[in-house]
Amino acid sequence: MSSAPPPLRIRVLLFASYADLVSREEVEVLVPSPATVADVIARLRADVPGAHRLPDRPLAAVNQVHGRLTDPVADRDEVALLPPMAGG
Amino acid sequence: MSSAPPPLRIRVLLFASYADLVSREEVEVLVPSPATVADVIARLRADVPGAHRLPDRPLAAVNQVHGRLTDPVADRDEVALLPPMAGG
Amino acid sequence: MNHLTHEPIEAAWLARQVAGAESGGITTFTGVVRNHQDGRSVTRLEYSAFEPMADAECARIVSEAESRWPVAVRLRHRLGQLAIGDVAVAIAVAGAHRGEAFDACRYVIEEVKQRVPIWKKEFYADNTVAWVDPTKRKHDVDAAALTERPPVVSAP
Amino acid sequence: MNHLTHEPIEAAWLARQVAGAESGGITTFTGVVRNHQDGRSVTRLEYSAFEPMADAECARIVSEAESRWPVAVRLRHRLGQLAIGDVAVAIAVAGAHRGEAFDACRYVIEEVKQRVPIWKKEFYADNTVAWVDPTKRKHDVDAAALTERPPVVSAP
Repeated sequence: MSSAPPPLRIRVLLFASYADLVSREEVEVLVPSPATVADVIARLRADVPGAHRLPDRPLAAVNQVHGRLTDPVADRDEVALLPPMAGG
Repeated sequence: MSSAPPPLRIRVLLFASYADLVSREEVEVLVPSPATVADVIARLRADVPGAHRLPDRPLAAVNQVHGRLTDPVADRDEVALLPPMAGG
Repeated sequence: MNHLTHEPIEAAWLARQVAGAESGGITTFTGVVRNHQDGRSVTRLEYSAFEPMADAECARIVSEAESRWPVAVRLRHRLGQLAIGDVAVAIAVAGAHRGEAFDACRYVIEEVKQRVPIWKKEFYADNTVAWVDPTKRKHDVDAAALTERPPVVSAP
Repeated sequence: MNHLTHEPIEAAWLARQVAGAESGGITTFTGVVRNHQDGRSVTRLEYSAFEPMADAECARIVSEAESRWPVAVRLRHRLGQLAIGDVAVAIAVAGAHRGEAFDACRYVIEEVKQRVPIWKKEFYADNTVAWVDPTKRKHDVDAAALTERPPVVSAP
Protein backbone atom coordinates (compact mmCIF):
# COMPACT_ATOMS: atom_id res chain seq x y z
CA MET A 1 0.00 0.00 0.00
CA SER A 2 1.36 3.40 -0.99
CA SER A 3 0.95 6.20 1.53
CA ALA A 4 -1.26 9.20 0.66
CA PRO A 5 0.65 12.11 -0.97
CA PRO A 6 1.54 14.91 1.44
CA PRO A 7 -0.89 17.85 1.59
CA LEU A 8 -0.20 20.96 -0.46
CA ARG A 9 0.91 24.01 1.47
CA ILE A 10 -0.66 27.08 -0.18
CA ARG A 11 -0.04 30.70 0.73
CA VAL A 12 -3.27 32.70 0.33
CA LEU A 13 -3.10 36.49 -0.02
CA LEU A 14 -6.06 38.74 0.75
CA PHE A 15 -6.42 42.35 -0.35
CA ALA A 16 -8.56 45.41 0.19
CA SER A 17 -12.15 44.51 1.20
CA TYR A 18 -11.26 40.81 1.47
CA ALA A 19 -8.46 41.58 3.91
CA ASP A 20 -10.94 43.68 5.90
CA LEU A 21 -13.52 40.84 5.98
CA VAL A 22 -11.03 38.29 7.28
CA SER A 23 -8.88 40.77 9.24
CA ARG A 24 -5.80 39.15 7.70
CA GLU A 25 -3.70 39.75 4.60
CA GLU A 26 -2.08 36.35 4.45
CA VAL A 27 -3.14 32.83 5.47
CA GLU A 28 -1.48 29.45 4.99
CA VAL A 29 -3.87 26.69 3.93
CA LEU A 30 -3.22 22.93 3.69
CA VAL A 31 -5.22 20.98 1.09
CA PRO A 32 -5.02 17.32 0.07
CA SER A 33 -3.27 16.72 -3.26
CA PRO A 34 -4.38 17.10 -6.02
CA ALA A 35 -6.26 20.39 -5.55
CA THR A 36 -7.63 23.31 -7.51
CA VAL A 37 -7.94 27.01 -6.70
CA ALA A 38 -11.57 26.31 -5.79
CA ASP A 39 -10.47 23.68 -3.26
CA VAL A 40 -8.12 26.17 -1.63
CA ILE A 41 -10.91 28.75 -1.35
CA ALA A 42 -13.33 26.18 0.09
CA ARG A 43 -10.80 25.16 2.72
CA LEU A 44 -10.05 28.78 3.58
CA ARG A 45 -13.76 29.64 3.95
CA ALA A 46 -14.34 26.59 6.15
CA ASP A 47 -11.32 26.90 8.43
CA VAL A 48 -10.39 30.53 8.88
CA PRO A 49 -12.49 32.78 11.16
CA GLY A 50 -14.34 35.40 9.11
CA ALA A 51 -13.43 33.82 5.78
CA HIS A 52 -16.96 32.50 5.27
CA ARG A 53 -17.80 36.13 4.44
CA LEU A 54 -15.66 35.94 1.30
CA PRO A 55 -17.52 35.15 -1.92
CA ASP A 56 -17.24 31.48 -2.83
CA ARG A 57 -16.19 32.31 -6.39
CA PRO A 58 -13.82 35.30 -6.17
CA LEU A 59 -11.32 36.30 -8.83
CA ALA A 60 -8.02 34.63 -8.12
CA ALA A 61 -4.41 34.79 -9.26
CA VAL A 62 -1.91 31.97 -8.96
CA ASN A 63 1.70 33.06 -8.58
CA GLN A 64 0.78 36.60 -9.71
CA VAL A 65 -1.03 35.60 -12.90
CA HIS A 66 -4.82 35.65 -13.30
CA GLY A 67 -6.19 32.13 -12.98
CA ARG A 68 -9.42 30.17 -13.01
CA LEU A 69 -11.06 28.42 -10.10
CA THR A 70 -10.53 25.10 -11.89
CA ASP A 71 -6.77 25.63 -12.26
CA PRO A 72 -4.66 23.09 -10.32
CA VAL A 73 -2.39 24.32 -7.55
CA ALA A 74 1.01 22.93 -6.57
CA ASP A 75 2.79 22.84 -3.25
CA ARG A 76 4.08 26.29 -2.20
CA ASP A 77 1.92 28.09 -4.75
CA GLU A 78 0.69 31.55 -3.89
CA VAL A 79 -3.04 32.11 -4.44
CA ALA A 80 -4.22 35.73 -4.33
CA LEU A 81 -7.93 36.45 -3.93
CA LEU A 82 -8.77 39.64 -5.79
CA PRO A 83 -11.76 41.83 -4.91
CA PRO A 84 -13.33 43.68 -7.88
CA MET A 85 -10.49 45.74 -9.32
CA ALA A 86 -10.85 49.51 -9.37
CA GLY A 87 -7.73 50.93 -10.95
CA GLY A 88 -7.73 53.64 -13.59
CA MET B 1 -38.72 97.10 -71.03
CA SER B 2 -36.83 96.55 -67.78
CA SER B 3 -33.07 96.85 -68.00
CA ALA B 4 -30.88 93.78 -67.22
CA PRO B 5 -29.90 93.56 -63.53
CA PRO B 6 -26.38 94.82 -62.82
CA PRO B 7 -23.62 92.18 -62.74
CA LEU B 8 -22.54 90.71 -59.43
CA ARG B 9 -19.13 91.80 -58.18
CA ILE B 10 -17.48 88.79 -56.49
CA ARG B 11 -14.18 88.77 -54.63
CA VAL B 12 -12.39 85.47 -55.24
CA LEU B 13 -9.63 84.35 -52.85
CA LEU B 14 -6.95 81.83 -53.84
CA PHE B 15 -4.74 79.93 -51.41
CA ALA B 16 -1.69 77.69 -51.32
CA SER B 17 -1.26 75.69 -54.56
CA TYR B 18 -4.15 77.56 -56.23
CA ALA B 19 -2.47 80.88 -55.53
CA ASP B 20 0.74 79.46 -57.00
CA LEU B 21 -1.06 78.27 -60.15
CA VAL B 22 -2.66 81.66 -60.81
CA SER B 23 0.14 83.74 -59.27
CA ARG B 24 -2.48 85.75 -57.43
CA GLU B 25 -4.20 85.53 -54.05
CA GLU B 26 -7.21 87.67 -54.86
CA VAL B 27 -9.20 88.39 -58.04
CA GLU B 28 -12.37 90.36 -58.62
CA VAL B 29 -14.83 88.67 -60.98
CA LEU B 30 -18.02 90.10 -62.53
CA VAL B 31 -20.81 87.63 -63.31
CA PRO B 32 -24.34 88.24 -64.64
CA SER B 33 -27.08 87.92 -62.02
CA PRO B 34 -28.27 85.39 -60.90
CA ALA B 35 -25.14 83.30 -60.50
CA THR B 36 -23.82 80.32 -58.56
CA VAL B 37 -20.38 79.51 -57.18
CA ALA B 38 -19.84 77.35 -60.28
CA ASP B 39 -20.55 80.35 -62.52
CA VAL B 40 -17.94 82.40 -60.65
CA ILE B 41 -15.35 79.65 -61.08
CA ALA B 42 -16.14 79.25 -64.78
CA ARG B 43 -15.74 82.98 -65.34
CA LEU B 44 -12.49 83.03 -63.37
CA ARG B 45 -11.04 80.11 -65.35
CA ALA B 46 -12.02 81.70 -68.64
CA ASP B 47 -10.86 85.25 -67.94
CA VAL B 48 -7.87 85.20 -65.62
CA PRO B 49 -4.43 84.20 -66.98
CA GLY B 50 -3.34 80.87 -65.50
CA ALA B 51 -6.72 80.20 -63.90
CA HIS B 52 -7.56 77.51 -66.43
CA ARG B 53 -5.08 75.38 -64.48
CA LEU B 54 -7.42 75.38 -61.48
CA PRO B 55 -9.71 72.37 -61.20
CA ASP B 56 -13.17 73.09 -62.52
CA ARG B 57 -14.83 71.70 -59.39
CA PRO B 58 -12.70 72.86 -56.45
CA LEU B 59 -13.88 73.06 -52.85
CA ALA B 60 -15.25 76.52 -52.20
CA ALA B 61 -16.35 78.67 -49.30
CA VAL B 62 -18.75 81.58 -49.52
CA ASN B 63 -18.18 84.32 -46.95
CA GLN B 64 -15.95 81.99 -44.89
CA VAL B 65 -18.40 79.09 -44.71
CA HIS B 66 -18.04 75.88 -46.73
CA GLY B 67 -20.40 75.97 -49.70
CA ARG B 68 -21.47 73.96 -52.70
CA LEU B 69 -20.86 74.79 -56.33
CA THR B 70 -24.61 75.13 -56.81
CA ASP B 71 -24.98 77.73 -54.06
CA PRO B 72 -26.12 81.15 -55.27
CA VAL B 73 -23.82 84.14 -54.83
CA ALA B 74 -24.83 87.72 -54.11
CA ASP B 75 -23.16 90.99 -55.00
CA ARG B 76 -20.00 91.63 -52.92
CA ASP B 77 -19.81 88.00 -51.75
CA GLU B 78 -16.38 86.56 -51.09
CA VAL B 79 -15.74 83.17 -52.70
CA ALA B 80 -12.66 81.29 -51.48
CA LEU B 81 -11.30 78.40 -53.55
CA LEU B 82 -9.81 75.82 -51.23
CA PRO B 83 -7.11 73.34 -52.30
CA PRO B 84 -7.22 69.97 -50.54
CA MET B 85 -6.89 70.80 -46.86
CA ALA B 86 -3.93 69.45 -44.95
CA GLY B 87 -4.21 70.63 -41.38
CA GLY B 88 -3.69 68.41 -38.38
CA MET C 1 8.21 48.58 -10.41
CA ASN C 2 8.03 50.66 -13.54
CA HIS C 3 4.30 51.21 -13.84
CA LEU C 4 3.35 52.01 -10.24
CA THR C 5 4.41 54.98 -8.19
CA HIS C 6 3.48 56.82 -5.03
CA GLU C 7 4.61 60.12 -6.57
CA PRO C 8 2.54 62.51 -8.69
CA ILE C 9 2.32 61.54 -12.35
CA GLU C 10 1.76 63.49 -15.55
CA ALA C 11 0.70 62.39 -19.03
CA ALA C 12 2.89 65.07 -20.63
CA TRP C 13 5.99 63.52 -19.11
CA LEU C 14 5.09 60.11 -20.55
CA ALA C 15 4.25 61.74 -23.90
CA ARG C 16 7.75 63.19 -24.11
CA GLN C 17 9.15 59.71 -23.56
CA VAL C 18 7.20 58.10 -26.40
CA ALA C 19 7.58 60.92 -28.93
CA GLY C 20 10.04 60.15 -31.70
CA ALA C 21 10.91 61.44 -35.14
CA GLU C 22 8.81 58.65 -36.65
CA SER C 23 5.66 59.47 -34.70
CA GLY C 24 2.97 61.55 -36.29
CA GLY C 25 0.39 61.29 -33.54
CA ILE C 26 0.48 61.08 -29.77
CA THR C 27 -2.59 60.34 -27.69
CA THR C 28 -2.77 60.53 -23.93
CA PHE C 29 -5.31 59.51 -21.35
CA THR C 30 -5.32 60.94 -17.86
CA GLY C 31 -7.61 59.58 -15.16
CA VAL C 32 -8.30 62.23 -12.54
CA VAL C 33 -9.84 61.91 -9.08
CA ARG C 34 -13.36 63.32 -9.31
CA ASN C 35 -15.24 65.13 -6.59
CA HIS C 36 -18.27 62.87 -6.98
CA GLN C 37 -19.14 59.26 -7.61
CA ASP C 38 -22.62 57.87 -8.09
CA GLY C 39 -24.07 61.00 -6.60
CA ARG C 40 -21.90 60.95 -3.47
CA SER C 41 -19.46 63.71 -2.66
CA VAL C 42 -15.89 62.37 -2.56
CA THR C 43 -13.22 64.18 -0.58
CA ARG C 44 -10.17 61.98 -1.26
CA LEU C 45 -9.20 58.41 -1.98
CA GLU C 46 -6.59 55.79 -1.48
CA TYR C 47 -5.31 53.34 -4.05
CA SER C 48 -3.66 50.10 -2.98
CA ALA C 49 -2.39 47.22 -5.08
CA PHE C 50 -1.02 43.72 -5.14
CA GLU C 51 2.09 45.50 -6.25
CA PRO C 52 4.29 42.90 -7.95
CA MET C 53 1.36 41.42 -9.85
CA ALA C 54 -0.08 44.83 -10.71
CA ASP C 55 3.23 45.95 -12.15
CA ALA C 56 3.61 42.72 -14.14
CA GLU C 57 0.05 43.00 -15.44
CA CYS C 58 0.68 46.59 -16.55
CA ALA C 59 3.78 45.38 -18.38
CA ARG C 60 1.75 42.67 -20.11
CA ILE C 61 -0.89 45.20 -21.21
CA VAL C 62 1.73 47.59 -22.61
CA SER C 63 3.40 44.74 -24.42
CA GLU C 64 0.08 43.55 -25.89
CA ALA C 65 -0.72 47.04 -27.19
CA GLU C 66 2.74 47.43 -28.71
CA SER C 67 2.49 44.11 -30.51
CA ARG C 68 -1.07 44.65 -31.71
CA TRP C 69 -0.42 48.15 -33.12
CA PRO C 70 2.80 49.82 -34.36
CA VAL C 71 2.97 52.18 -31.41
CA ALA C 72 5.08 53.04 -28.39
CA VAL C 73 3.23 53.01 -25.04
CA ARG C 74 3.95 54.33 -21.56
CA LEU C 75 1.71 53.71 -18.54
CA ARG C 76 1.84 54.88 -14.92
CA HIS C 77 -0.63 54.30 -12.09
CA ARG C 78 -0.37 56.14 -8.83
CA LEU C 79 -0.87 54.47 -5.43
CA GLY C 80 -1.48 55.86 -1.95
CA GLN C 81 -3.50 58.88 -0.84
CA LEU C 82 -4.91 61.05 -3.63
CA ALA C 83 -6.84 64.30 -3.46
CA ILE C 84 -9.52 65.65 -5.82
CA GLY C 85 -7.86 66.61 -9.11
CA ASP C 86 -4.84 64.35 -8.62
CA VAL C 87 -3.89 62.13 -11.54
CA ALA C 88 -4.54 58.46 -10.79
CA VAL C 89 -3.42 56.98 -14.09
CA ALA C 90 -1.66 58.34 -17.16
CA ILE C 91 -1.10 56.72 -20.54
CA ALA C 92 0.77 58.03 -23.56
CA VAL C 93 0.84 56.38 -26.97
CA ALA C 94 2.83 57.47 -30.03
CA GLY C 95 2.34 56.09 -33.50
CA ALA C 96 2.84 57.00 -37.10
CA HIS C 97 -0.94 57.13 -37.58
CA ARG C 98 -3.53 58.67 -35.30
CA GLY C 99 -6.09 55.85 -35.55
CA GLU C 100 -3.63 53.38 -34.11
CA ALA C 101 -2.59 55.78 -31.37
CA PHE C 102 -6.23 56.29 -30.32
CA ASP C 103 -7.09 52.59 -30.48
CA ALA C 104 -4.03 51.52 -28.49
CA CYS C 105 -4.57 54.18 -25.82
CA ARG C 106 -8.18 53.14 -25.38
CA TYR C 107 -7.17 49.48 -25.21
CA VAL C 108 -4.65 50.15 -22.46
CA ILE C 109 -7.04 52.02 -20.15
CA GLU C 110 -9.81 49.45 -20.64
CA GLU C 111 -7.45 46.57 -19.84
CA VAL C 112 -6.00 48.39 -16.84
CA LYS C 113 -9.49 48.73 -15.39
CA GLN C 114 -10.31 45.08 -16.07
CA ARG C 115 -7.11 43.30 -15.14
CA VAL C 116 -4.72 45.22 -12.89
CA PRO C 117 -5.11 44.32 -9.19
CA ILE C 118 -5.53 47.82 -7.82
CA TRP C 119 -8.22 48.81 -5.33
CA LYS C 120 -9.71 52.14 -4.45
CA LYS C 121 -11.05 53.28 -1.11
CA GLU C 122 -13.24 56.35 -1.32
CA PHE C 123 -13.64 58.84 1.51
CA TYR C 124 -16.93 60.74 1.40
CA ALA C 125 -18.01 64.14 2.66
CA ASP C 126 -20.27 62.47 5.25
CA ASN C 127 -17.19 60.84 6.83
CA THR C 128 -18.01 57.38 5.55
CA VAL C 129 -15.60 55.20 3.60
CA ALA C 130 -16.10 52.44 1.04
CA TRP C 131 -14.10 50.15 -1.20
CA VAL C 132 -15.14 50.87 -4.76
CA ASP C 133 -16.70 48.00 -6.68
CA PRO C 134 -16.98 49.02 -10.35
CA THR C 135 -19.07 45.93 -11.09
CA LYS C 136 -21.84 47.38 -8.93
CA ARG C 137 -21.61 50.97 -10.13
CA LYS C 138 -24.89 52.73 -10.77
CA HIS C 139 -26.94 49.72 -9.68
CA ASP C 140 -28.72 50.74 -6.52
CA VAL C 141 -25.50 51.73 -4.85
CA ASP C 142 -26.86 52.66 -1.47
CA ALA C 143 -28.64 49.37 -1.01
CA ALA C 144 -25.59 47.48 -2.22
CA ALA C 145 -23.45 49.31 0.29
CA LEU C 146 -25.65 47.99 3.07
CA THR C 147 -25.77 44.41 1.90
CA GLU C 148 -23.34 42.87 -0.55
CA ARG C 149 -20.71 45.60 -0.65
CA PRO C 150 -17.94 45.80 1.91
CA PRO C 151 -19.34 47.52 5.00
CA VAL C 152 -19.39 51.28 5.08
CA VAL C 153 -17.60 52.26 8.26
CA SER C 154 -17.03 55.57 9.96
CA ALA C 155 -13.70 57.16 9.24
CA PRO C 156 -11.47 57.67 12.27
CA MET D 1 -8.09 84.04 -33.44
CA ASN D 2 -8.31 81.61 -30.56
CA HIS D 3 -7.50 78.37 -32.31
CA LEU D 4 -4.56 79.37 -34.50
CA THR D 5 -1.15 80.50 -33.39
CA HIS D 6 2.35 81.02 -34.73
CA GLU D 7 3.82 80.12 -31.34
CA PRO D 8 4.72 76.64 -30.05
CA ILE D 9 1.77 74.70 -28.63
CA GLU D 10 1.44 71.96 -26.06
CA ALA D 11 -1.36 69.51 -25.32
CA ALA D 12 -0.55 69.59 -21.61
CA TRP D 13 -1.29 73.29 -21.46
CA LEU D 14 -4.70 72.73 -23.05
CA ALA D 15 -5.33 69.77 -20.75
CA ARG D 16 -4.83 71.97 -17.71
CA GLN D 17 -7.42 74.37 -19.12
CA VAL D 18 -10.11 71.73 -19.55
CA ALA D 19 -9.50 69.82 -16.33
CA GLY D 20 -12.14 70.42 -13.69
CA ALA D 21 -13.33 68.85 -10.47
CA GLU D 22 -16.13 67.15 -12.42
CA SER D 23 -13.83 65.52 -14.99
CA GLY D 24 -12.78 61.96 -14.56
CA GLY D 25 -10.95 61.52 -17.82
CA ILE D 26 -8.85 63.76 -20.03
CA THR D 27 -7.72 62.72 -23.49
CA THR D 28 -5.27 64.61 -25.64
CA PHE D 29 -4.15 64.33 -29.22
CA THR D 30 -0.90 65.86 -30.43
CA GLY D 31 0.00 65.95 -34.09
CA VAL D 32 3.75 66.11 -34.55
CA VAL D 33 5.83 66.91 -37.64
CA ARG D 34 7.31 63.62 -38.87
CA ASN D 35 10.66 63.16 -40.56
CA HIS D 36 9.10 61.21 -43.42
CA GLN D 37 6.00 61.20 -45.59
CA ASP D 38 5.13 58.59 -48.18
CA GLY D 39 8.72 57.39 -48.20
CA ARG D 40 10.25 60.85 -48.69
CA SER D 41 12.55 62.45 -46.15
CA VAL D 42 11.01 65.66 -44.78
CA THR D 43 13.24 68.35 -43.30
CA ARG D 44 10.67 70.98 -42.29
CA LEU D 45 7.28 72.32 -43.26
CA GLU D 46 5.14 75.37 -43.42
CA TYR D 47 1.47 75.65 -42.53
CA SER D 48 -0.65 78.44 -43.95
CA ALA D 49 -4.36 79.09 -43.59
CA PHE D 50 -7.34 81.12 -44.65
CA GLU D 51 -7.07 82.43 -41.15
CA PRO D 52 -10.45 83.95 -40.30
CA MET D 53 -12.33 81.01 -41.81
CA ALA D 54 -9.96 78.44 -40.27
CA ASP D 55 -10.45 79.94 -36.85
CA ALA D 56 -14.23 80.04 -37.28
CA GLU D 57 -14.28 76.44 -38.53
CA CYS D 58 -12.23 75.31 -35.51
CA ALA D 59 -14.74 77.08 -33.26
CA ARG D 60 -17.60 75.29 -35.00
CA ILE D 61 -15.91 71.89 -34.56
CA VAL D 62 -15.26 72.51 -30.86
CA SER D 63 -18.84 73.60 -30.39
CA GLU D 64 -20.16 70.53 -32.22
CA ALA D 65 -18.09 68.21 -30.02
CA GLU D 66 -19.22 69.97 -26.85
CA SER D 67 -22.86 69.70 -27.82
CA ARG D 68 -22.66 66.09 -28.96
CA TRP D 69 -20.87 64.83 -25.83
CA PRO D 70 -20.79 66.18 -22.25
CA VAL D 71 -17.16 67.30 -22.53
CA ALA D 72 -14.98 70.40 -22.51
CA VAL D 73 -12.71 70.81 -25.55
CA ARG D 74 -9.66 72.94 -26.37
CA LEU D 75 -8.00 73.02 -29.81
CA ARG D 76 -4.93 74.81 -31.15
CA HIS D 77 -3.32 74.60 -34.59
CA ARG D 78 0.07 76.09 -35.28
CA LEU D 79 0.89 78.05 -38.44
CA GLY D 80 4.18 79.12 -40.04
CA GLN D 81 7.50 77.30 -40.22
CA LEU D 82 7.72 74.04 -38.26
CA ALA D 83 10.67 71.71 -37.73
CA ILE D 84 10.66 67.93 -37.24
CA GLY D 85 9.20 67.12 -33.84
CA ASP D 86 7.28 70.39 -33.54
CA VAL D 87 3.64 70.13 -32.53
CA ALA D 88 1.31 71.09 -35.39
CA VAL D 89 -2.01 70.54 -33.64
CA ALA D 90 -3.06 69.84 -30.07
CA ILE D 91 -6.45 68.87 -28.70
CA ALA D 92 -7.53 68.29 -25.11
CA VAL D 93 -10.89 66.91 -24.03
CA ALA D 94 -12.17 66.46 -20.48
CA GLY D 95 -15.27 64.54 -19.56
CA ALA D 96 -16.82 62.68 -16.69
CA HIS D 97 -16.45 59.40 -18.62
CA ARG D 98 -13.49 58.20 -20.62
CA GLY D 99 -15.47 56.86 -23.60
CA GLU D 100 -16.90 60.28 -24.31
CA ALA D 101 -13.51 61.95 -23.92
CA PHE D 102 -11.95 59.53 -26.43
CA ASP D 103 -14.81 59.82 -28.93
CA ALA D 104 -14.90 63.61 -28.81
CA CYS D 105 -11.11 63.92 -29.18
CA ARG D 106 -11.14 61.62 -32.19
CA TYR D 107 -14.05 63.56 -33.70
CA VAL D 108 -12.23 66.87 -33.38
CA ILE D 109 -9.03 65.75 -35.10
CA GLU D 110 -10.92 64.03 -37.93
CA GLU D 111 -13.04 67.13 -38.55
CA VAL D 112 -10.01 69.43 -38.39
CA LYS D 113 -8.36 67.41 -41.12
CA GLN D 114 -11.51 67.40 -43.26
CA ARG D 115 -12.82 70.91 -42.85
CA VAL D 116 -10.33 73.50 -41.63
CA PRO D 117 -8.72 75.51 -44.47
CA ILE D 118 -5.09 74.95 -43.56
CA TRP D 119 -2.41 73.95 -46.08
CA LYS D 120 0.95 72.32 -45.63
CA LYS D 121 4.06 72.81 -47.73
CA GLU D 122 6.66 70.10 -47.22
CA PHE D 123 10.39 70.68 -47.72
CA TYR D 124 12.29 67.50 -48.58
CA ALA D 125 15.87 66.41 -48.07
CA ASP D 126 16.46 66.54 -51.85
CA ASN D 127 15.67 70.28 -51.81
CA THR D 128 12.29 69.89 -53.47
CA VAL D 129 9.06 71.31 -52.11
CA ALA D 130 5.43 70.28 -52.47
CA TRP D 131 2.01 71.25 -51.25
CA VAL D 132 0.57 68.26 -49.44
CA ASP D 133 -2.61 66.77 -50.87
CA PRO D 134 -4.00 64.22 -48.37
CA THR D 135 -6.56 63.04 -50.93
CA LYS D 136 -3.69 61.67 -53.02
CA ARG D 137 -1.65 60.20 -50.19
CA LYS D 138 -0.20 56.75 -50.82
CA HIS D 139 -1.66 56.55 -54.32
CA ASP D 140 1.26 56.64 -56.68
CA VAL D 141 2.54 59.83 -55.15
CA ASP D 142 5.54 60.41 -57.36
CA ALA D 143 3.51 60.19 -60.53
CA ALA D 144 0.85 62.43 -59.04
CA ALA D 145 3.48 65.00 -58.15
CA LEU D 146 4.51 65.17 -61.79
CA THR D 147 1.01 65.45 -63.20
CA GLU D 148 -2.05 66.47 -61.21
CA ARG D 149 -0.36 67.71 -58.07
CA PRO D 150 0.97 71.22 -57.74
CA PRO D 151 4.40 71.33 -59.39
CA VAL D 152 7.40 70.26 -57.39
CA VAL D 153 9.83 73.15 -57.59
CA SER D 154 13.37 73.62 -56.40
CA ALA D 155 13.67 75.38 -53.11
CA PRO D 156 15.61 78.64 -53.23
